[in-house]
Amino acid sequence: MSAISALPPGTLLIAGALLLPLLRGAALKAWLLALPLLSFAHQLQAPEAGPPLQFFGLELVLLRADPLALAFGVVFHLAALIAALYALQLQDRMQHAAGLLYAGAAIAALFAGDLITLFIFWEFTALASVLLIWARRSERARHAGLRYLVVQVGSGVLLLAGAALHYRATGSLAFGALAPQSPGGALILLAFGVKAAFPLLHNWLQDAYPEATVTGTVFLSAFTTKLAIYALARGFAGTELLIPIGVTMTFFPIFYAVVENDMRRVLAYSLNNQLGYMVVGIGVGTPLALSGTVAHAFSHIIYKSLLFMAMGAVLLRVGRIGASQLGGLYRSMPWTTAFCIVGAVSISGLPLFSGFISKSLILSAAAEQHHTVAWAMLIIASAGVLKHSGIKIPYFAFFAHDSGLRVREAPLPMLIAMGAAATACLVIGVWPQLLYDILPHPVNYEPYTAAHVIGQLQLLLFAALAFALLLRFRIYPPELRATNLDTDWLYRRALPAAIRAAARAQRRLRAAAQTRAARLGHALIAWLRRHHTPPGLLGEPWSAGATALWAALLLAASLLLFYLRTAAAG
Amino acid sequence: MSDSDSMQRWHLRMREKPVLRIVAKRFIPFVLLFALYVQFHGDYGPGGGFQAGVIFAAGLILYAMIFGREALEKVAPPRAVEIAAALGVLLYTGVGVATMLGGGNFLAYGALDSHDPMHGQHLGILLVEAGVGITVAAVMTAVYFCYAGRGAGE
Amino acid sequence: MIGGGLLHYWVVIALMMTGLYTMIARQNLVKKIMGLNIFQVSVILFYVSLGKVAGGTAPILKELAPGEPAPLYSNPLPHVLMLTAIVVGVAVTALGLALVVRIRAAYGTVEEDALRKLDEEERAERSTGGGA
Amino acid sequence: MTHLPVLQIALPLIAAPLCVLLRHARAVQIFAVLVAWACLGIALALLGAALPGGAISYELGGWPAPLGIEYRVDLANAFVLVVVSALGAVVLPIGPGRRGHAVPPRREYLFYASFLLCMAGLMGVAITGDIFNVFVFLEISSLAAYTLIALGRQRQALRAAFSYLMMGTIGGTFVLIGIGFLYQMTGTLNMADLQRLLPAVQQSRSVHAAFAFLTVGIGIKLAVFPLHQWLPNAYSFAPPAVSAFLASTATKVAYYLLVRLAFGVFGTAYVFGALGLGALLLPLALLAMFVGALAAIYQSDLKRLLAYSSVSQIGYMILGLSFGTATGLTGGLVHIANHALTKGGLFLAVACIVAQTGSSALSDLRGLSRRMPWTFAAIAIGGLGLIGAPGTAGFVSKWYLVLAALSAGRPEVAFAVLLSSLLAGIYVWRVLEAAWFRDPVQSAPRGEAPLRILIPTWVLIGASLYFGVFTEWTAGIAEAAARQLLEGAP
Repeated sequence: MSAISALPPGTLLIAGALLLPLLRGAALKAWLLALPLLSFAHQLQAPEAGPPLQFFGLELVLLRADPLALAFGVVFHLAALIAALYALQLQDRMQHAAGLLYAGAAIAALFAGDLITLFIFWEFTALASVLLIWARRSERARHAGLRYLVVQVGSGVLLLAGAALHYRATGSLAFGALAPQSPGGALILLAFGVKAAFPLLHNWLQDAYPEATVTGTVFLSAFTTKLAIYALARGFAGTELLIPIGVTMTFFPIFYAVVENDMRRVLAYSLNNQLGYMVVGIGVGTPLALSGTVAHAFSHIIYKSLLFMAMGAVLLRVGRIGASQLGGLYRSMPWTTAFCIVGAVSISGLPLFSGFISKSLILSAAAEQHHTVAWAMLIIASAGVLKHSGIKIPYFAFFAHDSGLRVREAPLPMLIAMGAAATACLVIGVWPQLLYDILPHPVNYEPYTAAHVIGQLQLLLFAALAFALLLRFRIYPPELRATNLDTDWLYRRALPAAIRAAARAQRRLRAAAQTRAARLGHALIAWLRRHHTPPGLLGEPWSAGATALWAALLLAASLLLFYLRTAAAG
Repeated sequence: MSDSDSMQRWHLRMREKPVLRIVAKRFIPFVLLFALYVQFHGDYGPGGGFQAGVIFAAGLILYAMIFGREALEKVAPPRAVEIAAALGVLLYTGVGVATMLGGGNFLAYGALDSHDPMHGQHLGILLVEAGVGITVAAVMTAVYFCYAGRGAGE
Repeated sequence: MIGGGLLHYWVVIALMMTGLYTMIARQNLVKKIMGLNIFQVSVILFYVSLGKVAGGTAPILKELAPGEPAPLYSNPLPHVLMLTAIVVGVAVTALGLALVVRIRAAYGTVEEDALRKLDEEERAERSTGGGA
Repeated sequence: MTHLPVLQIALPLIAAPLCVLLRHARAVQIFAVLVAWACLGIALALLGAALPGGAISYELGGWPAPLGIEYRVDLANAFVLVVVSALGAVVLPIGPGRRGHAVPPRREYLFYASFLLCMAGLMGVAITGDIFNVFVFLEISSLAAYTLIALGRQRQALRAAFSYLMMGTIGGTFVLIGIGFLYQMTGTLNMADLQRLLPAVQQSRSVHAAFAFLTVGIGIKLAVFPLHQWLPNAYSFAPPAVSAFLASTATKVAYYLLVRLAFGVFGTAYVFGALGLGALLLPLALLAMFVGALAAIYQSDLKRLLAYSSVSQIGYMILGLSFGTATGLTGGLVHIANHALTKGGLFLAVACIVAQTGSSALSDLRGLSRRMPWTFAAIAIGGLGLIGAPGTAGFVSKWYLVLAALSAGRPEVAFAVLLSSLLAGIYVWRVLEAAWFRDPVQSAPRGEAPLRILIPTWVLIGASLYFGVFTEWTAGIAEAAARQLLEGAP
């Protein structure tokens, strides 16, 4: 027992996943559900710190269970349980294994006390999670997965390089607060930033998540980026640079989310936007802000999983997920509709639902620290959230025009999983203290003051009104490249045209850049391929004579080098 | 197979050259004897196993060229040649092992005779050179078999 | 003196370049082996010339008359070393020729460009055969 | 026991002719395997004796050192001896392979004899303290290696062996010339003696030339880019056991030799300070890393892919050497062991596949992981090792290389190391993708490879995992050996 408690939580999931090939039928299902619970029990009895481990001269701390890690651990376990439940009816053992491995690695990464251990599990999550994309077994998924893997492994490479630099500079590998100014710290920040989908580093997210399997996306949405948020919170709390980055993150995806047709891609954009709040929270860095970040990560994992689950259920039953191809599904999938609406109102921050609780924490923390501009921007952005996630998702999927689709309701395990997530959203929203109790810093915050509630409701009402008006005047058909219009009427009147133009220009620019880069990349790859495939110069051994010639040339080169060096020295 | 044909024709033609046959027959014993001289003179002057082995093999190969490969195979069966090569190496390394058993370092010939190291030196160098000679002669003959025998089995 | 007393170096270098050139330029595998041989011989000459001591005699011990000065010997060590190198050379040549013989049996040619073409054809055949 | 150093070499040398005398295939196999295991035992005992830090010297024929031939064991070469004999001990039991092979059973004894000779030659290069002896052993091992490669099943094996013979002999002859120059300048062949005498004459052009010839000559044996051309064909057409053994030892011994000469004979200050060898090796190493990995990506045959990956991995080792620092050298030396285990295991896994399917083409691997789960698990782990994923031995080496690059003030080189491991990820992925995600071909084999091959495979792969975590015996020794070499301890 003591040996197990010295291991970080999550390793149990990894080990358990390796047993999967031996099980089948009911035992398999039971094991899938039992594992997250067992692992959670493991976390509960974890000591504060495990014994250090000697690893070729470096001291590694596999287990460091402080409140921050524990808080994330709770929500990761909850997400793993819900996702496992959601995936229960699946016949694909590889996906089960990959999901559990992925969750296990992500949880274990939370408890890493040093950068090397963090790196190991960091890469492990990348490797395990890509299987969830590849498991869809389509050509598109294969390519998206490969791009995803390259980015994820690349972030790991940056992390390792940063760790090495950091080790050189400080002689310590401990994973604590890092200095973003030092070269090592900057590289590590960049590595975290890639994984947290910072603006301009974010493309992999929208690229890969919609290509994953129905259940795979649920896992993906829970762990990868939140692990990065955790790492940022641990290493770079209070870094002011993160505030503008976070604000940008909350804003720019809104434009894309509004114009996007693929519902799961809309959610991927909104995921990005939600991460922005957390990044701002980390940037503010006060105990309240950090608690808000953790709380927001907590509630976000649950409602975003819920939304992905609902969309996954739609995809499973309908086989399509474009907004223009759906509609009127509330008749045939009433439960899914209901749960989806719960998720939507949570993400929009309606009082009595989880998003309201956690977002308010971050906003208050920003206000307390007098980051007024950021505060205002976040408020505006949250109205945008309502439009693209809170209304667009349920409206176009389940209502709008009746597409005539008549399908069966989602399978029971999926419904149970969604129900559990929806309940969690509601419970947290009604009894916020339950959430506040597990936060790393004690929180004395009362979200349900009249001012808060009324302010938020006003905001939401205006946003809803705007959406209705737009629909009424047919400015908001799903296939139209629409702009984001916010509650602020000045904003709405003065800038729409500019924004529309900007969005279009940016899209065109991006497309052009992409094709140019793609053409360049293709040319480069073709060149490499030509020279490295067997008939090419470097892909096929030359004759013995050619090597003799090279040997002679190399000899001449080295003689010349040595002669010049010594002549210069003499 | 054309190679083996031309080989046979070569031997047939050799049959018709009595001068070569007679001279070779008289000459070869002296070649072999000279090989032995070089072998054992190596103890005192220029000479030794390498040279002796090559000369010995040259004698054998000359014999095969005049009288045919089959004739040489009767004298020195390929299997025996192979064993001789192995035994030669074993003789060399065996001396090394013997010196170690005698308490000296590997190939420290002095250890071969506990009473008179000088005598041991002589014995050691003699045996080692004999091993080298046997190996070289056998290997050169084997190389000849390898090329000359080509086509016979195909 | 021709070559400023470095004549043996020039001979060695000329032989070495001849050998290397033969290996690089000739397509015939047997000729390549010959080039290799010339190359090795040049090194043997190089070593042998190292051992020569000007005015030295053959390094054979002889009984000295009382009062007779010990004669100046050439260094025998390089010669001994070359004995080993010659053995190595013979082994390499024998093995190389044996390989040539078997290549001839397997391919029917000993010209390198022809061999290369045969191999490429075989691979092309295999890859189309494997794709079908 | 005092005679261990010479027994290390003499045992396989005596055993090889005994194999010829024994002839009977089964008896020879058992005998040869026992000899190989005994060699491993001796090597381990030597390593144990060298651990305290001194050097064990053994004078052949009882002649004192500068005159006679000396065998000299210190940490660096004891380490190499263990790697070589361990690989031999694990790989030899597999034998020349049964399926449609060029070796008829009645000639199998020649395979074992050649294999033992090759082992003896490689270990001889490592153990001897006499530089001419190095040449002799180098040629013994090379001649045996040419023979072994020519035993391959396809006719291309003959061509590969011939090319290797040509290039290997050029390399060997270059080494011989270099030795000649050294002897000319110092009058000694003993390496310790050379180290003592060289500083006095090191400004002479003959010594520069000696070092240039030695570097290029060894470079051919080591397959430094662009002298690696013999390697891909030789490794891909040789019998599987031979590929596994040569890929994991032959180039490593050449690497050791280069290290020994650069640090132990010529001296760090001369080689890296005066001559600037690093400036020559660094670009070659980087080119090797990328060209090898890229070429591996586009290969259509698994053995060739692994062979090109070897080119790339050799680049890492050269890179470690090119810094001329203790950390870099540690990285290079530890990669000797780590890459030997990983690549040996991978080539043995290929032997498993070939034993079952008769082919190692990537297109024939489709869906095989379902039929041969153990084999492909080994390939997956080995592949991760090539990438340098943490938890595998490959990571340990890369860590040291990255550290060395950073401490040498070359972060861009560190980045290149990491980038090329991304390329490794791509070629490894190609293999795994074919085996896991494609549907099996009709003629897929019935099941897992025979244990005779599978067990050695897993011994090596398991060891590579073990040494990925517990590095006392690899990185620990490599570090001490590097320090010993750099301090120029006599």
